[in-house]
Parts: sequence; C-alpha cells; structure tokens
Amino acid sequence: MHKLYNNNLLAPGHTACRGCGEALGARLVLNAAGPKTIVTNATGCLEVFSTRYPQSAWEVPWIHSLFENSAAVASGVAAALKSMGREDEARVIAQGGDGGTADIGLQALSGTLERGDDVLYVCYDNEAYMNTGVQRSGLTPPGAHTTTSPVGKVSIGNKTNKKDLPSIVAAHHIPYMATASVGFPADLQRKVKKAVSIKGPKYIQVFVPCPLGWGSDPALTIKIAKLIVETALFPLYEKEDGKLTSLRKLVKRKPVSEYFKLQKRFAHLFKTEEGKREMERIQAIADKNAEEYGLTSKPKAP
Amino acid sequence: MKEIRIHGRGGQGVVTAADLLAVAAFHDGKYAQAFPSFGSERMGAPVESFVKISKETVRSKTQVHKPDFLIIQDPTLFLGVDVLRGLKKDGLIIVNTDKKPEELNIKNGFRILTIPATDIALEILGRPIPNTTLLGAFAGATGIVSIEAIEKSIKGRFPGSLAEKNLKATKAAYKRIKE
Amino acid sequence: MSIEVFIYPGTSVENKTGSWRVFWPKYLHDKCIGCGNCVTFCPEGCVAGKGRGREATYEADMDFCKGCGICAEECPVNDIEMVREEV
Amino acid sequence: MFAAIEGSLAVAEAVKRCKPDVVSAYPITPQTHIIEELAKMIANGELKAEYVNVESEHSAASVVLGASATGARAYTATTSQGLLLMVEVLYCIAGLRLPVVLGAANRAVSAPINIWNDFQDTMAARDTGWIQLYAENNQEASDLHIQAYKIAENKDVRLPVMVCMDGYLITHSIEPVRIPSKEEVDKFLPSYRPEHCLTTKEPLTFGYLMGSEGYMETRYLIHEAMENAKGVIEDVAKDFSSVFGRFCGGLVEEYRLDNAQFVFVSMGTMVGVIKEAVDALRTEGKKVGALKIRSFRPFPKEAVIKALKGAAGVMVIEKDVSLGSAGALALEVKDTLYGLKKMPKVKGYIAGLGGREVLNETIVKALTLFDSDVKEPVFLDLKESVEGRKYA
Repeated sequence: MHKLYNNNLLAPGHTACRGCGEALGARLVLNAAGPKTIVTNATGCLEVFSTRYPQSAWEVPWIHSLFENSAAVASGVAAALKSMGREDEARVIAQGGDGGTADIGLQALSGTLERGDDVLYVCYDNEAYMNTGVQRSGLTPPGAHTTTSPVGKVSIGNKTNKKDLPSIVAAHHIPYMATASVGFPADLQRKVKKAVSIKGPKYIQVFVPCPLGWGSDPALTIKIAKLIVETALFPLYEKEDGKLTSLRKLVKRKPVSEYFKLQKRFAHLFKTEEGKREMERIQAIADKNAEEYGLTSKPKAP
Repeated sequence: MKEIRIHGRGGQGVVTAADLLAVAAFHDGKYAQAFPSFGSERMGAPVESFVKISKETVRSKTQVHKPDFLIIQDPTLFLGVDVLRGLKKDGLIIVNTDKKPEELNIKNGFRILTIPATDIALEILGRPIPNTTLLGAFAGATGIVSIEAIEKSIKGRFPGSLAEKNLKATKAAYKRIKE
Repeated sequence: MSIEVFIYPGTSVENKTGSWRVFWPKYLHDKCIGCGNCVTFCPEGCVAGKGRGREATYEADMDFCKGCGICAEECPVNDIEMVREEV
Repeated sequence: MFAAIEGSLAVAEAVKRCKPDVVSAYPITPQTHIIEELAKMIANGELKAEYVNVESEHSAASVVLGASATGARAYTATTSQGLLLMVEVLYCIAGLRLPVVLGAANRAVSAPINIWNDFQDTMAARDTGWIQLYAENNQEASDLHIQAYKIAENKDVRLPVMVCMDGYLITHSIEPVRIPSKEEVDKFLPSYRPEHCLTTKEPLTFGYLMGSEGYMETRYLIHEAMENAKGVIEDVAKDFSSVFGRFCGGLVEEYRLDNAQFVFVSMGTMVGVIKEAVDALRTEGKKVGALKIRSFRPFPKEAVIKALKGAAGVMVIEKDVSLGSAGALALEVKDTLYGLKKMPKVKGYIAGLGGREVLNETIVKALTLFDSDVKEPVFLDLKESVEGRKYA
C-alpha cells in the first residue's frame, strides 16, 4: 500500500497554476471527505491538471468522462453501489467547475438533485471557463473582463449578473446545501464533513480564485477569497431541508472596490466614469445581498 | 397464409385486437405476426393494425396490403379512408354497425358481415370499445382462429373481471354469428 | 502493447513541479506561532511541519513548491520570506 | 417458454435474465416498451436492479457509464435523436472499455421529424467504438441481447455492444419467440466481475488526459479489440447454440448462396423480405441468394469475401444513406471486395427511409435495375412526383 503524501488525498506534482484556488479547494474538500470516497469529475482545469497520463494526483477512485455529465456519472456510481450492496464502501462526490455545473452541466445536476441520489456535488466556482482560456460562464460576475466578454470601446465587460445557482439548487429542496470559500478553510471542511454525513443529494459551491484568469497575484488567492465574502458579494451560508441554518455574519463589510482592485479583470472599472457607475451598480448588489441575508446588523454600504 | 387488416380509431383498441388475434392463432398452433401501423396518431384518428396467420414462419415484416379479411371497427371510416384497398376478391369485411350489409352501400361484390359490436360492448363492458366483440365475430365467421384460443388470449391479456367481461362480449358476438 | 484504461493513484509525485519556481519561501523559524496557515493554504499541499506552538518548524517541499507565495502572504507573523531563485 | 410476444417485451425478458444491476433510460418512441417493461420488472421485484430515471439520453448514457465503471452490469436503450444525443457519451463508454449493452430501436432522424424505422441513427454511431449487431426478427433481438453481454465482457474484447433492432417492425410486432429460461441464461452467461473498477480497495484514476504520446495507441487497441470480437462473436454464437439448442448469432448469415450469381446484401428485418423474394425468384429459375450482415461493427470482411467471391453481382440494399456519398453498408462491401481477382460488380441501393415499406416488389426492382445505368446510390421506390423537384 503506498503512502499518502502529507496525508493529502490530492497529491502534489499536479500541474495547476501557481496559487491555484481550485487545486487548494479540491485538496481541502477531499481531505475533509476522507479516503472512503469515489469521485466523478467534469472536464475542466481540475481534471486536466490532475490526471495527465501516466500520472494521477488523486488518491481516491476517480473518473472523468465529459464536461456536462459529472452529476449523471455520479448518479450511476451511486446506483451501482446501492444495487451491488456496496453502499457502505464509499461516498460519492461529483465535481465540476462553474461552467460544467451552472451552464453545460446544469441539466444533469438538476436530474441528480431531483432524483434524490446519494451524491455530494461540489462546484468549484472560479467564475469563468479557465481551462479553455478565460471565457465567460453563467457564473461570471458583472463587469468582469473575459475573452468573450471583453472590455472595449462600447463594452464594460460582462453585462450579465452572476447566475444565482445556489438558489436554483435550493429550489430542488435537497437535504443540504452550502456556499463556501477557500478563504475560510475550516468552514469549508466543516461543511464537507457535514454534507457527506447526510444521505441524499447535497451541494456545495466553493469560491476558488484563479490568478491566471483574474489577473491577480498568486500570493493573494486567500486574501481575495476572503474579500469576496467580506464584501457580501458571495455570502457564506448553509441550508438544511430548505432552512437557513448558518450564515457567516460580517462584523465590518468592505467595499467592493477593495476586492476589485486586486484583480486585472476589474481594472477598467476604475478608469472611466462608466466603469465607476458599473462599480456602484455592483456595490448595490452587495448591499442588497447584505440586507437580504442579514449579513450585518447595520446593513448599509460603508 | 391469411392476412387480416383491422381499421379503427385511436382509443378503440385496434392494436390490442391485432395482438389478441395473433396470440390466439399462436395458441391454435399456428405462426402469427401482428403489428400496428405505428402512428403517432392520437385518440380518434384513423388507425390500422395488421395480422398474418400461417402454418409456416412469416419472414416478411410488412404491412397487410392484400388482406383476406377486413375488420372495420368504426363504419364512419368508410367516408375518409380507403379501407377496401387491396382486399382480395373473395375477401370478407366484418363491420361494426347496427345496419344490414346491403344498407352500407359497398359495391364491388365483397362479402360483408355486420355486427353491432359497440352496442354489445356498451351493454356488457359498459364502454364503447368494440375490439374483443369483433374478434368473437371474426372467429365465428371465419374459423381461422378458435373461440377457445381467443378466450385464452383474452385471459392472458386482461386481469380477472375485465377478462371475464370481454369474454362475455366476445362469446355473445361469436354465438350471434354462428346462429 | 499495453495501455491500461486507468492510472495509479498519487503518481503525480513523480512530476517535480519545484522547477516552476521564480521565488522560494524561506521559512525563518523565528517568530512562528504554529498556526499552520502555511500548511492549510498551500495549493500543492507540500508544506509540512513538526512540533507545536512556538516550537513548530514548518518547511515547504522544494520538490513541489511552485513559489506562489501564499504561505508567506498568509503567515500572520511574517516568518516566511520570499526569496528569488538563483541558478 | 415459447410465446407470441411483442419484440420489446421479448427483449426485456432477455435483459431481465442477464441480471443487470443498473438500468437507466429516457423515454423515446419506439424504445419505450422495453424500458417500461424493465421498470415494471424492477418495481415488482422480479429484477433486482436500480432503475435510474434521467432527464435526457445524455444522462442515461452517463449513468450506465458510471455504473459500469463501478463494476455493475448496466443496460440502456434508446433510438434516433436520443441515440444522437448519447453519441458523445458512447465514445467515452467505448474509450473507457466498459461492457455496457444498449438496445437501439432503429428509427429515422430529424428533420423532418419522423418516428418510423430506418438505420440512419445507429449508422451515425458506427464509429463510436461500439460493437453493432443487427437483428432480423424478435427472436434475434432477444437472443442477441443475451449474447451481447457475453461478447462485451469477454476480456479480449471489453467493448460495449449495441443491439440494433428495427423500430416498430421488431419493437412493436408480435411474433412467436422462444424466451430462454433463467437456468439456461445462468448457464450461458457468468456473472460480471471486472478486473478493475471504481472501488476504494484500489483507488484508480479513470478517464485521464492523454496527449499524442499514446492516444493513437488507445484507438489502435480498440480497433484490435474489434478484430478480436470477430472470433468472439462466432464463439459466443456457438456457445449459445449448445446451451439454448438453436443457432442465432454470428457475424453473417448466408441464405441460398449455392450457385448464386446475384446476391442481395442487407441487415435487419429487410433480410426477411429479401429471403421471401429470393425464394420466389429461385422458383422462377433466377440464381439469387442473400447475405445478412449481423455484425456491422466489427465489419466481417473475411466472411463477406467468402460469401460473395463467387458472385457475379452484389446488390446492397440498406436503410441509411451517407448523404453526398452512398449507403454505409455498400461502401463497406465495396471496400471489402476491392482488389479481389474476380471482383463481383456491386451496386448500392437505398430503401425504406423514414418507415417507407420495403416490399417484395422493392427487392425485385433492385435486381431489375442492376444492369441499368441509374446513378448510385439507387433510391428504390422514390416517388416520381418528388424527382426533379426542389426541396426548398
């Protein structure tokens, strides 16, 4: 039996970029879930940087087939375990990026959740198609520059709001769902542990910065992953059987500009009047989040 | 080989009739093939089904183009559908109607047999589904399948009381034709 | 010829990504309070340590460290210094 | 049990006796009766399996992929658009060397939407790495399903198998079928024990990324497995006959090829019509015969050469068309015979698209047109009113 490197279920030697939030997120998730886990993976950065033949970074049984079917493959794994009386052998985790989850894989995800399959789906949200070179996804936030929502003379970057995927997931009335960020690893790992202890469909959306796609300093991955939460743009919460059971409150909310200024994808917002107006609009989204979720006792913009 | 074409409307059990007839022929020790006209037709639309009965294996999976027998489950079909197409010269038409054959205005000199199958079905089954009743008439008129085989076929297809009711209707029609 | 449809677990350790570094994290072992941030936040999972609290000594495995600088950034007592690699 | 039974039900009975652990499918006409029957068997406890209701064929294929990779025996069925939606996953199932069995109720593809039988759907999936077997009648559809698992799970093959059966003509028709007993199937088909699968006992990584250093070799190895499958398909047919007492399988079936000058080559239920036509033509003194291609993938080149090398003329009639070229089967046959010392003349015909009936007359017409200079592929029974008109 070979020895795990530093007790990690995602071994080093993978080819993720320096400072990759997704590599960190996957390692934290797997370590929390433990070795009795079977993982299905959507096509994307995570799959590409971890399984280049003949080397694998995974220490758990793992399978990838396509972009949009991670959830459905996981359903097949869960059905097989159940049918063969191997349910106690492993928990099933389906993984995907934001494109593989919120866009092309949304239908399969919905199917898995709706059927009540015993699967934890983890979406690593880095807000664009990074594997193919930073194209816009349904989870790309407004104002962000990507290669398919570029900033131009008549464009301020991505024009659409970030799809509220957690609410779409919540509408399936599953037993457990949560949002998390690699900026708060203890919180993330606690949520994973809780999720895998529950039978039925579970969902966790993990915010994972992408230094390459966002134009951020690799060293600031954690700082950025904290800031998005602290601005109220990405509230951290848990819902069990549809009820909000935990919420990460904010002592002092930070302005979105503080989060934006660390990333080149938002740099244009600081340069023009139009950019500033867009920034104000996004600040209003954060304010609304803070109010709706009750993130601060005094929900007003700082 | 004897070929039967059944005409009716969606919801009248046209496909079931063909199935029951084929299974009955099989019970009689014959080779039988049945299939519907595979429409995406909805309730009320004209539909057809086909049955081939032979002493030997029937290899051609084709529709019935030159029928020996026609079963017409709804006389209104004469108006819109060329139900008589391909019928052999000595072919027999069994029509569900309370009219007499000569009242149907069908020329060409085909043999015609009429039976008020819907009335019988309504009386016995309580529903206007004439398919099993017409099978009783078919067995009585042609002898291609035995009434015992049809009985077996119906019992294999429907649950208890529904099978009994259908059998009653089938036998009523069989008797009526025999008499 | 034989190519299996699977590959063996954890074999990525054969790929020494340490060569990617431009800066390397120098663990000063001076002010360390043993919080473990450097271990937790490493995207490679290549930081490990011995001891507890102020006795703790952490090190990044230079075979794999890509020099992202997260550990230095997240060290609450600035006990890790990013140093330029020299050839 | 010998019973007059609908093709779909006969297939479901066969699948049940193969004891799949996981069944997943999405409803689509004319495949529905198969999966409804399997769902019923599972609901009644007759078949101990998980039935996974999915939201698309893409997911149905993905579910059986996941299940098979976990070591389960898995089954799915589909047709037409559903099969096309699955194609992406079908490549993966073959690439991962998973012995899934799929029942394909052959149907035309859109547009125009047409739910009736032809082979354009499975022909679009012919390069996915799946073995494709085509059934002539209900008995074959049932028997080939049982053989499919044995072929797929053979360690020298390890490829998924698609059992192709004419939509409606098989799925919805009633015919007498010998349904094997549980004991016979148990004797014939051992339980499935893959050497490697997704298990925490051996945490392997499946579905890795591979560059140009090895991808081509994986393709070559699938091709080699297809070549191996030729022998396995024949062996499994022999095993089948020794257990079940009837021969129903193998790569091809020769029909009245003794001294045959002209040979019809075809697949599926059309072969039944051709056999009848051959008998009729023989009584007229015409030296004709037929060759049924049961295995289209792998394509049995050797068996085809053996069957056709003495013929003067070969007429390939098929229910598919590679638009702008010819019928897929005709291309295979021509390629196979090319370069023979005495190469028969081959003519390709397209027939029966979108459920148009192929009748005895259709077959006879193919023979009459053999020496004509009608351009290939010859569309049989094409309506005069359509010829020369624009489709716009």
